[in-house]
Amino acid sequence: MRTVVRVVERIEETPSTVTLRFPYAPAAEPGQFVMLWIPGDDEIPMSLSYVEGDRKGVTVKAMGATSRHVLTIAPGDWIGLRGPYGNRFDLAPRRLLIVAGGSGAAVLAPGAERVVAGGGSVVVALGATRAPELLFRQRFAEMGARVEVATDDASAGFAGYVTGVAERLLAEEPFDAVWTCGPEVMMRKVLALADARGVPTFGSTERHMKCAIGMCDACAFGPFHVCTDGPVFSSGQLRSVPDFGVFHRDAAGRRVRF
Amino acid sequence: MRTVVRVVERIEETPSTVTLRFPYAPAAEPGQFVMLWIPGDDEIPMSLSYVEGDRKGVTVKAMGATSRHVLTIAPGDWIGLRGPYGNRFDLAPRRLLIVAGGSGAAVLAPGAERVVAGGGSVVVALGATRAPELLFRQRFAEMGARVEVATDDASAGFAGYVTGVAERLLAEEPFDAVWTCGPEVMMRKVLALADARGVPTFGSTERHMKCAIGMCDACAFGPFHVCTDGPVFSSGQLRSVPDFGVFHRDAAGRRVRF
Amino acid sequence: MAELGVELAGVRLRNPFLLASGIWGESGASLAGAYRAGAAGVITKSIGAAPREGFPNPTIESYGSWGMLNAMGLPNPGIDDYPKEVEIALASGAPVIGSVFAGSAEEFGRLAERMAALGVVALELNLSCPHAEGFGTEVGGTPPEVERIVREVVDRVRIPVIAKITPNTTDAPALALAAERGGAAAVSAINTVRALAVDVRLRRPVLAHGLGGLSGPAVKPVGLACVWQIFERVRIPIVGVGGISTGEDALEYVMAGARALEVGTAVAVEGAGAFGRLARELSALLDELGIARLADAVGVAHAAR
Amino acid sequence: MAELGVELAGVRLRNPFLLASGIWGESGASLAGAYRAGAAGVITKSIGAAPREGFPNPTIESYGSWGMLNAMGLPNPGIDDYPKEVEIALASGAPVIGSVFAGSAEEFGRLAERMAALGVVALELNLSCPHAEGFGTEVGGTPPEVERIVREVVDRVRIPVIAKITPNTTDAPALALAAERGGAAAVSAINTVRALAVDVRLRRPVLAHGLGGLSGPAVKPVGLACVWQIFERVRIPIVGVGGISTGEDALEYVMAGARALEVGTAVAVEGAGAFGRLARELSALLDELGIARLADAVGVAHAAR
Ligand SMILES: Cc1cc2nc3c(=O)[nH]c(=O)nc-3n(C[C@H](O)[C@H](O)[C@H](O)COP(=O)(O)OP(=O)(O)OC[C@H]3O[C@@H](n4cnc5c(N)ncnc54)[C@H](O)[C@@H]3O)c2cc1C
Ligand SMILES: Cc1cc2nc3c(=O)[nH]c(=O)nc-3n(C[C@H](O)[C@H](O)[C@H](O)COP(=O)(O)OP(=O)(O)OC[C@H]3O[C@@H](n4cnc5c(N)ncnc54)[C@H](O)[C@@H]3O)c2cc1C
Ligand SMILES: Cc1cc2nc3c(=O)[nH]c(=O)nc-3n(C[C@H](O)[C@H](O)[C@H](O)COP(=O)(O)O)c2cc1C
Ligand SMILES: Cc1cc2nc3c(=O)[nH]c(=O)nc-3n(C[C@H](O)[C@H](O)[C@H](O)COP(=O)(O)O)c2cc1C
Ligand code: FES
Ligand code: FES
Repeated sequence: MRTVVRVVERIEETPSTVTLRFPYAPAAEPGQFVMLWIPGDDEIPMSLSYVEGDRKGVTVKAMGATSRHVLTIAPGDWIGLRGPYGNRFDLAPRRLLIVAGGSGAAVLAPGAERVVAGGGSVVVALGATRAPELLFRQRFAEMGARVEVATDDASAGFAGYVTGVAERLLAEEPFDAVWTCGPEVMMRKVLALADARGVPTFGSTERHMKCAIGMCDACAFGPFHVCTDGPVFSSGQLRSVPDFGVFHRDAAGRRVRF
Repeated sequence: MRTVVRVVERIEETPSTVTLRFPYAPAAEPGQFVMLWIPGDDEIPMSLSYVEGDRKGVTVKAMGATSRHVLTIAPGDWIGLRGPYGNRFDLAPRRLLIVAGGSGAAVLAPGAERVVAGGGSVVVALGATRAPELLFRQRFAEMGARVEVATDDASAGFAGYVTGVAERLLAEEPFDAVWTCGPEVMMRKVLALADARGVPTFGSTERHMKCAIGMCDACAFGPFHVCTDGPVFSSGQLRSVPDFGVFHRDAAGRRVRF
Repeated sequence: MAELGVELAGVRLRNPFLLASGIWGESGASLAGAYRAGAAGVITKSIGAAPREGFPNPTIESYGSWGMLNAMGLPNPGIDDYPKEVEIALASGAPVIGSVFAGSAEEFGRLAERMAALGVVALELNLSCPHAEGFGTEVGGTPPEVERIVREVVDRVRIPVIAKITPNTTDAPALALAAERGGAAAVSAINTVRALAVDVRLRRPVLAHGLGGLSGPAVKPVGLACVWQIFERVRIPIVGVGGISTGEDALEYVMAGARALEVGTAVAVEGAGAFGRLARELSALLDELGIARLADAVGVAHAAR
Repeated sequence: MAELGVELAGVRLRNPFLLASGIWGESGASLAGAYRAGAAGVITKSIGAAPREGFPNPTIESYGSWGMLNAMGLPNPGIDDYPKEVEIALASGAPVIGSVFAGSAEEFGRLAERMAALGVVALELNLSCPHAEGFGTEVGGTPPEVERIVREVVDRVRIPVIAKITPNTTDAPALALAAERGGAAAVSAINTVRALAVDVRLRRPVLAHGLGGLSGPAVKPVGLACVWQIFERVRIPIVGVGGISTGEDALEYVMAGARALEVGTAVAVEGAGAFGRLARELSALLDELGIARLADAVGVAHAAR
């Protein structure tokens, strides 16, 4: 069941990242993703960065040909959608640490909004290569989260990887849970840091996706399929998967080291 | 959607007619029919002579090879069923005349029971070749209907066609409606008699049936399909169909005069 | 309001929807009813040289909303008894397309002549019934057979000839090309897809004939594939058939390459009202998409490739 | 409790249900998971000589409960990278059947040797993918091709060879007979049915490749017809596949002539739990019908004719 809709809004979030908003009625939860079809081009997995109501959104960072193509999409253009697919974040934590790198903030923001709305406190460790690339810095601030940033080039906040910020926060404050999304090597480090403090981690993982319905095995992740068993996995699951942070598979199913 | 069930009861109604009872859950109304499959043999249309609850029934008169085969079916034997199909009798009449010939009583009895249960009065003109073949004579009496019989061989009641009884009843008493089922030449006569008195008639017609779902045209009856538009037709409909009482079609679709 | 009218092999149709062969086609009154309800034209039941009762019942099995299995076995009154039905159908004003089936090219030719003489606007040759021994795919399942039969018929009649192609083949376009070479004015695709149901309690096939043909929504993707492939290789117009039950299904077929459409199972399921609904849905969809004339949409999906 | 175990070409299976090729077969862990969840054995993704990315997305389209369209384009890591996946699968104890595809008989032979060397219990030859240019039906769509490929492989390996047949043919039994002549230990039927979907708003096929293959409940009647027809003409065992999603579906296939079964779409839809459910449903049904051993039911529907 595929739906083809016209994009109604395009928001430039960072120099390399754009949010598209579109009418899409199916109910969705924070953590879930859609398959976004760019007619004439590829169909790629995208987390829903806006899950509420009928006007959903995705926030896309330019990585390769198709995601760059997404950045050229304007209001009025057709896109294809199917989903939402996958599981969701558990929204129970009262004191939540979010560690986001790259486009990872896209999948984390809707859940953070829910936690704050439910009376929880959220601290966000937000990393990017440079200050203008810090995704949803303002959105997190506006929802009432505390944002601590890190940039590789020291143009804002902590100079270096966001895991540095996460490490400090975990040392300074008590958290019920850590949510993380970003490069897998980063997530692996976050898992180790949180494990050391005994804080449960939930990581949103990415694997090559084709069917998105647990059929084709493209997204195999140890014994799991990211599309149906994930994309959100718990600390225990992540630790049990030898692939985590070590290798993913390319479109042919070959193992590729990170 | 076909269901295969075991017959649970076999009742010999007349020397040539047997009722089979079987578990069949789909809701049915008086007038509707099922397609009754005798595995290894044909599948033939049969009115439901018992429509209430989960234990439905059909009442089959031996006509040719398959119906004779039905008479040999014993409790425990498998039969196939699909349906119920077709429309139903309108149960509004308060003073109802039923004119039944041959196996026609099978389709009329359940509706008569409902009319009586609803406080209506029912008079049944019941015809057969000879007394033992009078179908449901006792059932009609037990439900509280008045039964007036006719036999070709004068072995019971009026000597001659049941239309003779019907003519008298229509002359003697006021009726809101006439229901009839039996040989089409008989039904045509009933229609004429009731028309003369201005009483609306509802006739349950029979045509060769294959699909029973309005697809194959085997049961074409003027502009109607007996399987989906019928089997019950009103006076107006019956009058509008040039075929009525004149010809039916054989399995090949050829017109055959009655 | 979008223009739904199309021309098929010289025949002007008020909309693309024809009643498919085998649905309601045994009686003239049913054919007339389909036209009055909105069909642009009606295709008769496939008529043979002699009356045929078809297979014993059960002849159909339903899969609920997505499909229907049948093995009617080509019941038909035979060409001798059929003229009065065509007459009634024609009296309604309907463009009637006469469908015929036969066991040989020669017999096809003779039947076609007789059917043509009844005043039908075109002929459809049933080369594709998947389950009747000695007919359908058994005589029209290979390109040389298709070509020979079509040529024989085309040589003997003056009205357009439509060859109805089977989906039970490795290469549907090869059959369509053969029809084109034989002189067909159009091809229609698809007939039903060979299929079977077993009753596990009775340990036997459900249909008396065993093998049957699948129709309804489940075969739409199969029909679309055939139309798509045929469009890429033949020039004569294509009549799309198989599982059409919404205006969107119809437009899928048109964009895949169909110029006209036949509707079978959906008409049986819904009744004659299906024709009006289909036309309304298609018209609304064309308006939504800014397509002024349906004919402009024929095959456009191929341009995107 | 009815005995569900069957023997297929010398391989003992604890129940008739095998994971169909192309579902979960890219990674060893997924194959192992299917076996642990109750599959009697697992068939690998069809593996080729070189890594292949397959077609771009969209590669699938869902029709809701009744069917699924896909054109993956035979993505696979290639035989060089595949041994570690087979190793993981075998470590679970699963009987692994290695599926291979190739563009020629010679290439099939070479690949088959390499796959056999990995310790799989049997090979399945994909002669039936309906949409990948140069493979599948394009090399295994006719009886002579099937026979040549099967013979080449049989000559080069010592394990049983299963030929997977296409439903996109006029004559499935002819393909099965060719496989039998070539020395196949069994045939499996069916692969997906050639199909297409069009998006009318985008005026293009939904799948990036255009044509794809239909699977799921809608193809069960088509698969049953193929198995039925093949059973009437070949002696080697048949593996039934296509739209199996209940125990009753399974028994339909067995009574039509299948000795073992493959399950694809239903496993994707429901997850690995489908295997346990299918076995439970089938077992309960056999008990209800008083059938002591599943093997006794193979082909019984033919006796009723
Ligand atoms: C569950 C999930 C959620 C995601 N959410 C977001 C998001 O919210 N925002 C965002 O910017 N990105 C997200 N991504 C990543 C996004 O899908 C890729 O960036 C995108 O597919 C790149 O496509 P490309 O053609 O531009 O890049 P390519 O040049 O093709 O490749 C660049 C990278 O993207 C990966 N990629 C390409 N195609 C796919 C595919 N079909 N499935 C998965 N990965 C692919 C490649 O493996 C490679 O690592 C998500 C991925 C997954 C699996
Ligand atoms: C809607 C409907 C309800 C019916 N209800 C009853 C009923 O309650 N009790 C009852 O005894 N009979 C009923 N009949 C009639 C019953 O279907 C036939 O008597 C039966 O089909 C005869 O089959 P046969 O093989 O024994 O006879 P055959 O020797 O085949 O033929 C005898 C007569 O039955 C007719 N017939 C045969 N096959 C069919 C068929 N598929 N469809 C319709 N007529 C057929 C023939 O045209 C012929 O007139 C009903 C028929 C219809 C259409
Ligand atoms: C009950 C039935 C009878 C049919 N009889 C014929 C026939 O006589 N001649 C023919 O060419 N096609 C026949 N067909 C095939 C249809 O014309 C049509 O090609 C097929 O059903 C697919 O279309 P649909 O899905 O709209 O029904 C028949 C189909 C059904 C369901
Ligand atoms: C996504 C997908 C990928 C498939 N890949 C292969 C394949 O690589 N090799 C093969 O022989 N069959 C392949 N098939 C066909 C299946 O093995 C099976 O024959 C078909 O799907 C019908 O069974 P089902 O209805 O149970 O899915 C694939 C099917 C699907 C749906
Ligand atoms: S993307 Fe196909 S199994 Fe996950
Ligand atoms: S029995 Fe087929 S249309 Fe009525």
